[in-house]
Amino acid sequence: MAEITYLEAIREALFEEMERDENVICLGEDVGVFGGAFKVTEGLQARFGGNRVIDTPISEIAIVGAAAGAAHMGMRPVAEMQFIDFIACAYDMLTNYVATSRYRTGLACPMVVRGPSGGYGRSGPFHSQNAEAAFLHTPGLKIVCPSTAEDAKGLLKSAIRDDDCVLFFEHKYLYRRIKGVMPAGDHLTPIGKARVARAGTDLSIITYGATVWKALDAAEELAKSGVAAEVIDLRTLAPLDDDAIVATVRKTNRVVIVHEDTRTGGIAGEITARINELCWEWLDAPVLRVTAHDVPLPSAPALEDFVLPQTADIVAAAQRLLTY
Amino acid sequence: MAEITYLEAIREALFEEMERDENVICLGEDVGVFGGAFKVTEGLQARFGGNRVIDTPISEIAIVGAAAGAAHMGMRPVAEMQFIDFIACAYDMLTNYVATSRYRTGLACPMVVRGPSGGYGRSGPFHSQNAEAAFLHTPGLKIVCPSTAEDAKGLLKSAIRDDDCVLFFEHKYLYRRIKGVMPAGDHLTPIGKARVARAGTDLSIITYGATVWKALDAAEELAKSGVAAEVIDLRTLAPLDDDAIVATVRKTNRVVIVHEDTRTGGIAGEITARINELCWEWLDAPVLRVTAHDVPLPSAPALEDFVLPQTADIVAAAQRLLTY
Amino acid sequence: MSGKRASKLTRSDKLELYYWMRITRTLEERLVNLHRQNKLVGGLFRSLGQEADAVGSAFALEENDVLSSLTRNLGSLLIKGATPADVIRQHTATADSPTRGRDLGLHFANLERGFIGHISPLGDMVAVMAGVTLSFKVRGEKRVGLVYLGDGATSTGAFHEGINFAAVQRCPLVVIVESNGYAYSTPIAKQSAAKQFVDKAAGYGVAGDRADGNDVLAVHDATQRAVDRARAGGGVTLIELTTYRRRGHAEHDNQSYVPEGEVERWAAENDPIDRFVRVLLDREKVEQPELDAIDARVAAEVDLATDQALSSPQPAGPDALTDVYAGGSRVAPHWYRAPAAGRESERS
Amino acid sequence: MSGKRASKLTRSDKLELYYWMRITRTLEERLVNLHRQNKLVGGLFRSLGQEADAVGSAFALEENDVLSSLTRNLGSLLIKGATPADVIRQHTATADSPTRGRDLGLHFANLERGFIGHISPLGDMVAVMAGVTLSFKVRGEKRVGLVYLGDGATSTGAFHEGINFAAVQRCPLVVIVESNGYAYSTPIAKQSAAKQFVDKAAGYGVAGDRADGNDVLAVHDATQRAVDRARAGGGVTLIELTTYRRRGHAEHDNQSYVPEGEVERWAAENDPIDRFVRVLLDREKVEQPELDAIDARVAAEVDLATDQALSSPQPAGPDALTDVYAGGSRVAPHWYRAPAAGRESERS
Ligand SMILES: Cc1ncc(C[n+]2csc(CCOP(=O)(O)OP(=O)(O)O)c2C)c(N)n1
Ligand SMILES: Cc1ncc(C[n+]2csc(CCOP(=O)(O)OP(=O)(O)O)c2C)c(N)n1
Ligand SMILES: [Mg+2]
Ligand SMILES: [Mg+2]
Repeated sequence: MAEITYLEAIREALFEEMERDENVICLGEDVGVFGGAFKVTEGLQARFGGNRVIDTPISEIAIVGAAAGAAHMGMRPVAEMQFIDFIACAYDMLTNYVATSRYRTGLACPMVVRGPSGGYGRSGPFHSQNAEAAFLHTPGLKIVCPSTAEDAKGLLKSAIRDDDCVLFFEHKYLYRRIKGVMPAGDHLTPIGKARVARAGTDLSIITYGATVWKALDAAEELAKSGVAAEVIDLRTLAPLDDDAIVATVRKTNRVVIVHEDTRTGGIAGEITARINELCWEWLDAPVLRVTAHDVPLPSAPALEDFVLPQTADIVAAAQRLLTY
Repeated sequence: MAEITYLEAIREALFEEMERDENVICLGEDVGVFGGAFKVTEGLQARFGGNRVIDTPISEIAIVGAAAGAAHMGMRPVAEMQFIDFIACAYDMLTNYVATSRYRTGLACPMVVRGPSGGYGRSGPFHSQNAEAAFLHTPGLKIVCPSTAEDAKGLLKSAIRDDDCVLFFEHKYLYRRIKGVMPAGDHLTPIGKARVARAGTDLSIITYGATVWKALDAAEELAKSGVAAEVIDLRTLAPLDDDAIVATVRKTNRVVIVHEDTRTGGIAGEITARINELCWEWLDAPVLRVTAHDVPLPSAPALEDFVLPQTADIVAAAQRLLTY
Repeated sequence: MSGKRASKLTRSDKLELYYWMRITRTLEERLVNLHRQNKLVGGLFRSLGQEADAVGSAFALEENDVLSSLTRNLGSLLIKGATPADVIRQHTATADSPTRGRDLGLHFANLERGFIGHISPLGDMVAVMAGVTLSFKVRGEKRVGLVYLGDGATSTGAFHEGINFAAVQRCPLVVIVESNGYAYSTPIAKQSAAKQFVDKAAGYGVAGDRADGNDVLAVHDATQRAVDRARAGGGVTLIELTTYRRRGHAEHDNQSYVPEGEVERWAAENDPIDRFVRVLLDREKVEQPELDAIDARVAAEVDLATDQALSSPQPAGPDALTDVYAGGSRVAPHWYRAPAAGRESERS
Repeated sequence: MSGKRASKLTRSDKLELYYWMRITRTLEERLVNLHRQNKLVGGLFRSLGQEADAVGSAFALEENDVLSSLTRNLGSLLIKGATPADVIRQHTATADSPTRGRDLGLHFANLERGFIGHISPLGDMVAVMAGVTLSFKVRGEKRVGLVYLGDGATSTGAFHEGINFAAVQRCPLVVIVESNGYAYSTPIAKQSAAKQFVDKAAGYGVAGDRADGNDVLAVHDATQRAVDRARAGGGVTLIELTTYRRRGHAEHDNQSYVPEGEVERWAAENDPIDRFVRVLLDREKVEQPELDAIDARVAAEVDLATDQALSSPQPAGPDALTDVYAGGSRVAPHWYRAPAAGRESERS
């Protein structure tokens, strides 16, 4: 089997799901003829027609709202945000309408909102965001952040079949940098299950998205000095896989949580609290965080590199954990 | 000096600041002739005219955006959200424009966005929200949540004079239930400083907003069995008062964080992480959380009471802390 | 429940229209009584004086069309099959209310019957209904959607994005703007500088129409044309219905901001039920006893509904924890609420 | 920098207009070169073929008026006093760029000079400019605001709420819709069903105007009328300028979605500079050497700016930590970046 990129894996998932179920439709800005700003949806409209692959006006409220309405009627809409940053415009629709619809009225919103996320690309404050912290807090939404090509495909297919709204945050730095061989057949990765990206015994690095790769680099680095770091790729942020978190804490008793997003109010805080509640006695050191600094993400390479977490930061945090 | 309510204290702050500085203007839906849905701005338009107390269309994006534009020009706008829940509509404007403006371009946004927040009022999923977790994550915004009438006044006056955007979350359950005697003169409460609402030595209850009162009730209850609980009223959530948090942890070595808002991704996680990082060795027990359950807030009294944190929950958490 | 949906209304259709307006008003009056008796949870929002608007428009829909109502469209929900008992249960937040006590008032939905109640953030339902009707178009179904919004709600970004999306996609959607003088306390002139709301139609490239919202037949007529257009593939119509909100925003609002005599004038001169009764008696040769019989039927139905609803149980606290997600999901209660559950944390 | 702002343009005003269009184009061409040499950070967005739109409109403003530019309004920023060196620095993210390397391209502001660059989320600046011009109104200042947006951006809720707010408040604001055929790859017909964007004016109750965006004098004329109206207390004007985006959305975009020959036709028949040169030569009796002299001056200025900008330093990493808040605030670097800082946590 040939390797395909993370981006191609996402496209493959869309093709397969649209093929499988005629209720699946794609909508968003420039997703049709153009195939999307990153060409994720390339070829989709040619294959499935303009009725199922819909170029929309620049209207994130309407894109998300219309996806919800179509979902009520039994469709399975996949809405693209051209950059995930613009999901901010649909914040009300997602948190107030989509997230509460089933709970309040029994109307389901089986839909996916997906889009290119994340930094390390010199794209500045409006084209580099990580949107997960903004929605982690909202009961009723699911959040998925794949880090591998295999998971990008398997999780997107699961997200499309999920009976609730799944926010699917693709990391655009990985689009063409990461490759994988797709498992044969109808490849579904379950939502809500973390993955041990590298097994280890001395400490745990819990992360997701692009920083999984930095964590693996750090683990490699640490291995040189005989430290066996375990890397947990959360894959799903809502619902969080508490079992996987507890298992790794019990195994290593030392944890650093890494995320690309800014620190305060980020997801690392939530994980720290859960570790406190679920397995505090197993800790031999405080839970540390390696994250972006609390500033809007600047564009200049030196600034971006300084603000975002880097491999050396993870190594430094790991080394400190080992001093306890 | 006569006692005035929390609501009257807010109104007094608006009057005094508008009197003091002609750059202060108020804008929002029905804030003028009507005096606002809760009558917070009652009398303001009669006193300062329609030019400075502006009834707007139902347009939260425009209300916040216009406040930012006016703030650039040296005005001090105070924008009201009729219910804080509708701040969701302005999420993009606040996080992408207002929060980044100074950092990116040097343009300041000295403005306040205020409004009635919170539950315990049987007002259901769209009129009971707590918006703090949605913005805690955004560098560039400040967040204030007063729990007393004195602080409501003193913090609002400080917020209006602050050179950055302050989100001022009033708890509407307290509007007419809480009273206080205003300190004489130009009463300013500093932003960024927590308050010891009750001193104690056995454990710390860290909270803010309406649950400060539940925490005080719980402390009273605990006192009956000889337990001295300290209650910390954070008052400001961004920036968090790390010094006050560390001080109470060092004093009591046991912490329960209480907030009315839903748990996952809430502010208690952030505080737990900070405690881990700043004073983990001082903990004799895991940091516990008492919060709402992770569901949209339902309207029926029995449902709302079950979902939201109650005094007995805080007592239970405190008692558990003491078993460590 | 509702009658046939012909363009030409028969005499019996018209009596049905009378029935729907009457039951709307009587049911709301009952809710006012219950409100005064402190039996309701939350505020009470009336459509007094606007009954023709919701009733005339919803009556133009077929059984499998879908509408999304707003605060003052009780009549449209009743036509679509919401029962008076359900409406009272929604206002008393009972365990067997359509939202099981989770949401209030007209915030409820029943897709089998073809209605989706609104949520509070105004304008959002226009975008949602763009999606509902997009699904009709994508699937080639000959169904139509109808969404209501107030004059005030036209100021929201969600309205704008929703109608524009539907316009471009030529979704079979009818958008009704109920111009009733006020948005809470804010008069129309502070909401919009447009001469009339129908002037927005050209800006979206959709058909526009305007009708007297207190003339149930005119409302029906305008809506029927728009529904026919939508069903024939002609896309969106924006209809402005002019009417007047005779009560405050909700019952607590004393309308201090309303010029003296304005409410009384509308009540005296332009009540939609009074006007329609005159039409029925004068033009349709309906006899007063026929109307009296309908009134009696309505009263009996509302009495029965009240009895049913008031004997409904309240929900139990832990009921709040289910169905945030699909598949019968249930949030675990916090440990301090489930004392038997034991420690979450285990000591090593 | 800019000349006098009379309704009646003099010959020297017109030569100035030529200068602004020429320097816009030449500066962008320089940026293209730098882009090809991989010297830019981020994408490059051209206004090729649209120079008249930004230049003609901004030229109608007074010194203390304020404008908010968009992606394709480089010319308006230059007129308002942004220097070519600053523009190149913004594209190379240098430490001394107006945003100190924090934001890119035309995302920068200078209130003393009267401009506020846009942010990416489209439409937001309409609401912000409603507030800027609200301050003019509240303070009784006779200043005017101008905000640009693309055809695509008219679909955003922020545009709608912003212009409606300004319309109701009668803010002195001119809103220019640049209808240039596409929003990224999306043609106008998929963005809006309106026959023309100016049809939106009536829906907001504001004055509407429409002009040939590639005729710099027509653009100036229409804007001048709107600016005069705003200054006189007449409120908002929505101006639709028709033009054409001759390059892709950004330089990476190969315009595969554009019908063959369309770009070439616009370039050959409707280049705003070519057209204006003919006007100058034919009607204004300008001599070619005068234009050549301007071109030479522009070339020299752009060369100088390039030299200045390319010798600018890059920012240092920790510079990223300042000024999130007022008062010279500085975020503390994470401990693993400040090894000297010692442990945050102390053992008990
Ligand atoms: C986005 C948003 N902002 C504010 C509110 C608060 N609010 C509820 S109803 C209302 C007035 C609505 O007026 P209109 O749309 O004219 O409807 P009417 O009540 O007159 O039928 C307001 C401001 C809201 N529900 N949603
Ligand atoms: C709210 C929002 N959604 C999506 C985008 C991504 N985006 C950037 S430019 C653009 C097209 C803009 O088209 P138009 O407004 O016509 O301006 P033009 O580029 O043609 O000048 C899009 C979709 C954005 N910037 N903001
Ligand atoms: Mg109204
Ligand atoms: Mg365009």
